Amino acid sequence: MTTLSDPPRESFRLSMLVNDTRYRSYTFQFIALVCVAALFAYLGSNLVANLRAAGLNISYDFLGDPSGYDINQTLIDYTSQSSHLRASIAGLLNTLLVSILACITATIIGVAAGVLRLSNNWLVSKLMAVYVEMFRNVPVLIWIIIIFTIMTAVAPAPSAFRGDDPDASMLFGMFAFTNRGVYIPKPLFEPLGWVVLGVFLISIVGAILYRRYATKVLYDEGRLLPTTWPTVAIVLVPAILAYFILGRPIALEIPELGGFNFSGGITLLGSLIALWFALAIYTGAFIAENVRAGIQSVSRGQTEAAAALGLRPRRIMNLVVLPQALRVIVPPLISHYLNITKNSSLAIAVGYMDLTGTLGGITLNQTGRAIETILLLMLFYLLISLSISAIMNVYNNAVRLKER
Amino acid sequence: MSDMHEHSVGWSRDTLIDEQPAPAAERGVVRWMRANLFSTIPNALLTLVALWCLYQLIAGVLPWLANGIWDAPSLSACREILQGATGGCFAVLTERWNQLLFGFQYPSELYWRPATAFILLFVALAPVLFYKVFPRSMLIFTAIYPFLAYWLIWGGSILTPVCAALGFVAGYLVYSRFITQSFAIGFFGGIAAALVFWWLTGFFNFTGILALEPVDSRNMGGFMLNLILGTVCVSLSIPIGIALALGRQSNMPIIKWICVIFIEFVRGVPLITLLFVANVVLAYFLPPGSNFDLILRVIIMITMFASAYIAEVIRGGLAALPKGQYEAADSLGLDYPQAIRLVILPQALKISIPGIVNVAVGLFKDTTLVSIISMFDLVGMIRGPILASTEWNGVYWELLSFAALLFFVTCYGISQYSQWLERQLNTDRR
Amino acid sequence: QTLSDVQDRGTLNCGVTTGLVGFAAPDADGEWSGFDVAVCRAVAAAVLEDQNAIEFVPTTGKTRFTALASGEIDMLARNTTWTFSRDVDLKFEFTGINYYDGQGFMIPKSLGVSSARELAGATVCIQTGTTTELNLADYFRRNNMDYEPVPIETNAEAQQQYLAGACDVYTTDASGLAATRAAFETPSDHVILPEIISKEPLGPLVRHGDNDWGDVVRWTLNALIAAEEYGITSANIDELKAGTESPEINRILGTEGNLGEMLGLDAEWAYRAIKANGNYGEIFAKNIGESTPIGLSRGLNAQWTDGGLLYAPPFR
Amino acid sequence: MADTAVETSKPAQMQVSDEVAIQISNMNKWFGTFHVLRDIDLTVYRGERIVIAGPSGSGKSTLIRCINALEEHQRGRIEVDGTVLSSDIKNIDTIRSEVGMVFQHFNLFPHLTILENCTLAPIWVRKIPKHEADKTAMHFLEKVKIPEQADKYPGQLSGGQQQRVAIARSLCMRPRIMLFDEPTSALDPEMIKEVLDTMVELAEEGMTMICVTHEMGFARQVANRVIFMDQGQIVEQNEPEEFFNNPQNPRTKLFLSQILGH
Amino acid sequence: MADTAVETSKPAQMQVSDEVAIQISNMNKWFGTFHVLRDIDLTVYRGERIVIAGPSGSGKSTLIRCINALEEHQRGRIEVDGTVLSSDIKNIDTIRSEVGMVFQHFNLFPHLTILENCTLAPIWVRKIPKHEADKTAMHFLEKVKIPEQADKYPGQLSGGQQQRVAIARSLCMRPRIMLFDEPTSALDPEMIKEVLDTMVELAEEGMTMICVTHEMGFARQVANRVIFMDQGQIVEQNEPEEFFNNPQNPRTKLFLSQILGH
Ligand SMILES: Nc1ncnc2c1ncn2[C@@H]1O[C@H](COP(=O)(O)OP(=O)(O)OP(=O)(O)O)[C@@H](O)[C@H]1O
Ligand SMILES: Nc1ncnc2c1ncn2[C@@H]1O[C@H](COP(=O)(O)OP(=O)(O)OP(=O)(O)O)[C@@H](O)[C@H]1O
Ligand SMILES: [Mg+2]
Ligand SMILES: [Mg+2]
Repeated sequence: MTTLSDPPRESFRLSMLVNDTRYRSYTFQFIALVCVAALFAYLGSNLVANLRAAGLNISYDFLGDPSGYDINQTLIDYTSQSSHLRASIAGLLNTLLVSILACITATIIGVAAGVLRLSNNWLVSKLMAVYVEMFRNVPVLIWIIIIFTIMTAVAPAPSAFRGDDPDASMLFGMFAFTNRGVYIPKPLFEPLGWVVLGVFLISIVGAILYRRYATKVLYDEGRLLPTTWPTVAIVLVPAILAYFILGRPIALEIPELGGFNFSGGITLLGSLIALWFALAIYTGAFIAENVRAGIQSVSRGQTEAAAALGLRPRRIMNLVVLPQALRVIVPPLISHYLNITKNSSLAIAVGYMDLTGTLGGITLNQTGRAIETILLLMLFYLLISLSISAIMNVYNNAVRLKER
Repeated sequence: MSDMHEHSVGWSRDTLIDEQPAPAAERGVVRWMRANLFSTIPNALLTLVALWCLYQLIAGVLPWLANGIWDAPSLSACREILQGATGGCFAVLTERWNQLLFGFQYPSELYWRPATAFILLFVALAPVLFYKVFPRSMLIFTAIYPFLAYWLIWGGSILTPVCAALGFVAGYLVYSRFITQSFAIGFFGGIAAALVFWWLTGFFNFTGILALEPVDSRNMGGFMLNLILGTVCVSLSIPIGIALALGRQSNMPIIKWICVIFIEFVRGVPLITLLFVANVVLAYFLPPGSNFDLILRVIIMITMFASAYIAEVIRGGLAALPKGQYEAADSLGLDYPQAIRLVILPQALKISIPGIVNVAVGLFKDTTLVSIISMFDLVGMIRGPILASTEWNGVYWELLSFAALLFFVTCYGISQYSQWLERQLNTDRR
Repeated sequence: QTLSDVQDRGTLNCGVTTGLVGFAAPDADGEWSGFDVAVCRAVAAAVLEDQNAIEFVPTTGKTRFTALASGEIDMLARNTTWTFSRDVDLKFEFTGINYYDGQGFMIPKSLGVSSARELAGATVCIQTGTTTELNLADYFRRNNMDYEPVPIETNAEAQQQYLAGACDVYTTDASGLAATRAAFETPSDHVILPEIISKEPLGPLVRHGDNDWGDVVRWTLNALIAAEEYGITSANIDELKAGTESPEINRILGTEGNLGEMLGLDAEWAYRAIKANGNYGEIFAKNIGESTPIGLSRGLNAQWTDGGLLYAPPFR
Repeated sequence: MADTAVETSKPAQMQVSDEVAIQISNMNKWFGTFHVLRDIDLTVYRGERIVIAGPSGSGKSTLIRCINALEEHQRGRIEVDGTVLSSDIKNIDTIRSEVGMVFQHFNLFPHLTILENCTLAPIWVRKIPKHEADKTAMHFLEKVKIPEQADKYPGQLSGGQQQRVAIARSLCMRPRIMLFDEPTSALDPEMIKEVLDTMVELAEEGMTMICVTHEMGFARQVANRVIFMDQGQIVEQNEPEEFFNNPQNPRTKLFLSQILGH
Repeated sequence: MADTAVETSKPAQMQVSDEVAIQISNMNKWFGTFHVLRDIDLTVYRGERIVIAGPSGSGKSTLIRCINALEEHQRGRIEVDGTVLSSDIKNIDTIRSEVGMVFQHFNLFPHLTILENCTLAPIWVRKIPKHEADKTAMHFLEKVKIPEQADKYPGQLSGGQQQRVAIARSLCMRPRIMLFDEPTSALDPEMIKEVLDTMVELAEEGMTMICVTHEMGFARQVANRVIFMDQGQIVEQNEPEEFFNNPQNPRTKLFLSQILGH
């Protein structure tokens, strides 16, 4: 390459910082960086000045101190002597618990409502439209409070179960719906009980394998094996057999009315239920819209073509419509899951001890370390959100690969 | 036609068959019912279940509504009037109507001011929302509205908002004087001019000149607070959102990453944590001795929150524009600010409007979260002072349904508008 | 320098609770009143010569300390317990005690419980954001009992939960229990158990390191207490102002000595503070005393001369 | 458009038997109160190639959609291959597996490969083992001349190729009757020919076909009867030559002048 | 396609001066590691009309986009009208206002009326008062024969009209050189002629033009040089007659046989 024809290497002039495309982007980035740095420096210096004026410091030492308060529902061992960090983790797990429960329920509600909204039953589809519009357009906080109020003000208090002629009675003698929560029987496993559980889990795997096998048989031999009943049978029969053969090793601990309260069994707190259902129903309305849009995005021609090929409606749904609709439905679905997780922070309105209730609530109150706790709180939520988005990206990429 | 089984023979119809009415089973209520309610057995069952649900709902709600008491001083008085019958105690709404709408601290003799501001809001929004129907000249009022509304709601001398507005005008004049030369000169010159103007007017003392009685922002409450937060934050967040979206699209990595981190951070945390920041942390980051009141800090945080979401919507709009638009602008010699301002943004914003409206609705609903940080918005009023008062302790349903209804009407209205707009834009685009 | 800030501003920013009948609650017109509010008003009257020149800033358990630390409020007159760590670690200054309280339990009569020792297994509603949770956890642990805490953000909601039977017991400061019970439709259906499980000295607090301002608040409170001791009431104060035999009263009311000047105020500061809502006894009686629905007896909060703990240091 | 199809003389082996393939008598259909099909009488013999023409909205699509029960008719009788169409789901299934249909917009399944598109119905409806279904599918894909695209997805093919896949997909069910609803009207001109060629080939093999189309060249070459519909009724039918050269009904004349005019 | 342009003899006033309009020497460009343009040397004199042809992906578009700095080149020198293209923003601006460009997909601004499309750049870049800019714009719109559409929006115009507006829009900046990147390839056949006519007219007025196109009729009629590119290099250049009748390079021959063949 002869250098002759190249533009002469000009010596660097200051004006080139603004005028030369090669440098001007550096100039702007530098300015932006300086601005941001200045902003942070300004905020930081204010912080330092304010803290010094108030004689405070920033320190996370308090996380190791005993928290001193109790939490009514924890998934891990926790007492009032555990550290604040452990309290936060208990809260985090509670956040995850209610989010997962709400995600599952919201999906079920949303899919049902979305499908029903497309049903050719006028009444049902109109009812679902009302449901969707009603829940979408009212703040979730109001729904949480309303459902919590239903829980506390409408359901009977445990004392109503007392006496010879109680005002309320347990469902099947096992389930108690009270305004403190729902009490359900808890399975007690003897050692052999775990075997039964194992058998049950294996049967589920077996059922899945069976369905795979059925498809394979269809593909290989052209025989269509029945699937519905065999699946039910495979899942249930071995477990039931094992249960009786091993001498009924699983007992149920049925909740009983004790001094003040039901004891035994599993307790689902009223606040958990309220938050769970409010989030599920509220988000379900949004999901319903997505499901509807997804199914509608599969053109009528697809269904007709499949019908013209002789496929039955259920198969059309499974083989043609759903695979296509899912691609449209899943990405917004996941962002709704994200919203559920974020909205679960409203637990504070009903006293459910999630992350915001423990770390951002009582710990903050007790230690007065506002900056530290809130930073940590945001960090936790950010972590959850980022992991969910990461999953979303993986899924999107997987689907996109299949498409082309 | 069975006579034509010799199919090589041509055949032609002489007289056309007239349209005939559909068979009875195909017409009227019966057919409609059969097709829409009872087409199959499961469908019929579904209908019955739906009818049953509907009946239960109506049977539950109707007497409550119909027997409602609209005039009583307290819950116990209500119960006395009802004598054990089902019925709502809507008296709480009539009794505390003003508190629900304006909060309990806004001076009652001044209610007309926010009310006027509220009505004028529609006048101001009309030319924006229905830009085809209303003359463009009405946009002048839209531009004046924020200052007018500020004056009406917060009171004080009219010169304060007038000066603020004049500052903008000064800035704009400088901007439009220099914009043809260079965007940077125009933009920063405009800002500088406005700042200088405000700084100068800061030396005057306006108290008492054409003044309305001032009201502190601490005293805002009720549904008014939701509306103020909603409108203010959404309008402030649009320009910020645009800047963030442009930044995120930029090919300068540092600027891009600054925007990405900001957007993803804000979108990754719940609004409530940002409100906590406003409530308990932000004060530490402000210069010592400065005194931002809570409403202002909340506005800052909600605006940040909304702008991240709006930035994502606008980014979608920008991405939807074909690259050719940028290239055409470039090849005509427009520089970057000009291309963005004259070519790209007008189109991108138009595409983004429905998305922005959706964000706005979501945000408006989220303004109720301020009740958690002890601000007395509509929900805060209900949860706090009203339910805590001796007279109305226990009237949940009436109050909560009222709040739900109020939000429903507003949000449903806005989202219907957005859908209408979306259809409008779709047909526009041919 | 807070003093001069307040004087320049012309209003006092006083942090109060978001609503606890008798202590601080807005009435239907948005006018704040209550026992804590009266302290704010006394300070405002002393400093600004106008007991209404106050901005009341409602705070929750979570926000109160930040609000004070960041200067959003000048003083916090909210049922805040004086504890070591709050005083030392969080860098606040408690300027005295206006109410000697202790945590107690309230329970429906129908449950037939007469002692807190019988509460094993109970569901307990707590208003979060105070020392209540810690006391409760300690108490039950000490007595080896189980319980289920139901944390609730505001008093109004706690009340709602308790009344609906979602919890068996409601616990908070005894004064708060009384105030809450007073708001019930049939207060007599509920009993406050005799056990008091903690010491809860409540008092106004200010920021650390601003001793001038701290002195103003402290001595305003002391003036109210002393006024009761010396029999200065809002009724006779104008009379006494004309001059009395008692040098102490004269010094308080500014007719003698220059106490006001030492505080950086004028001579009539205490006169105005007392005039605003009366002396401590009057304030107590008007807001939470036995004649009010809340019906608290003086108990520990009686003057030392009456066997209580109130004891104002001498004004000299 | 009219001359894109290959203009050769009619293939020799196109013979019409006396066996009835489809018999429609006195069929009426309403959409709500709108009378779309009025007193349709039509007998199609095995091996016949029928072209249906007519102005837009005249009910052509509705008619052929009634034949494989994609639309319900309200009055009259449709008999396909000896099976009377009733609301019995078994009958509908029988008929649908006898009758293939090709749509204007291809309606391929975008989430399946070409091969999977072709084998889906044979496997799930006819219960043919996959490897056999694959073989059949490849056979028909070869017939429509795109065996090499078997593993691509529909979105990667041109319109003409997609339509040919759609034809192959129908053929994989080995139908005795094929219905075409304007199979070329969504295609670019270059692609029309390749699709028509495929259809001509099919006709030459003696497939019974009913085809809604405005490709008059195709009609001339392949059809042994052209049916003209207007306002939901069959207005005229005739052999193609007669139909084009000597239309009887004024409406037919008008229509032909429009369609051949440009 | 090749014969849509008007086939008349070359206009008399098409003269080429000796002044150099564009000088490209030894220019190279990479996209990442892909070497798109290799050692391009090209001198265009004032008044010349150059047609660039070549297979898809040969770098034709990239070449002319380099000329007005829509793409950056990495090595070599481009001089337009005496200004050397460097990364200095002033130079780029000068060159862009000297050089007009017309794209394949018109790229009109859909939110502005035709008139506003044409006046936007003059007002904001050239700082011409609006009324004057309007006048100029109407002048050029008349020239491309659509003054009556001035107040419509681009979406309301046909493709050919839109492309003519795009030409007018470029002309309003009074460029001394015009670049065309396949201006007719997105148009329906009927509309190609109207656009080519406009371009011919422009050529007749002596505008320096570089035009990427496959319209060989146009090339024959208007161009005084045809350049053939392949694989990022200029493979052959010649006068149109020579180029078409007597191509030297085997690749050119292949290309011409393909493009003229159908
Ligand atoms: N699902 C439906 N509901 C109501 N009316 C319908 C429906 N489908 C078709 N129609 C009406 O029935 C009439 C006949 O429709 P059809 O599609 O059979 O016409 P066509 O002859 O195929 O027209 P084209 O050439 O446009 O396809 C039209 O007027 C149409 O509007
Ligand atoms: N922005 C880009 N980034 C990477 N590669 C590019 C880019 N633009 C074009 N290319 C590649 O550079 C080569 C030349 O592209 P160019 O558009 O100049 O070809 P062309 O001759 O104009 O072809 P066509 O006739 O299809 O327009 C092509 O292989 C193309 O894939
Ligand atoms: Mg049709
Ligand atoms: Mg190109």
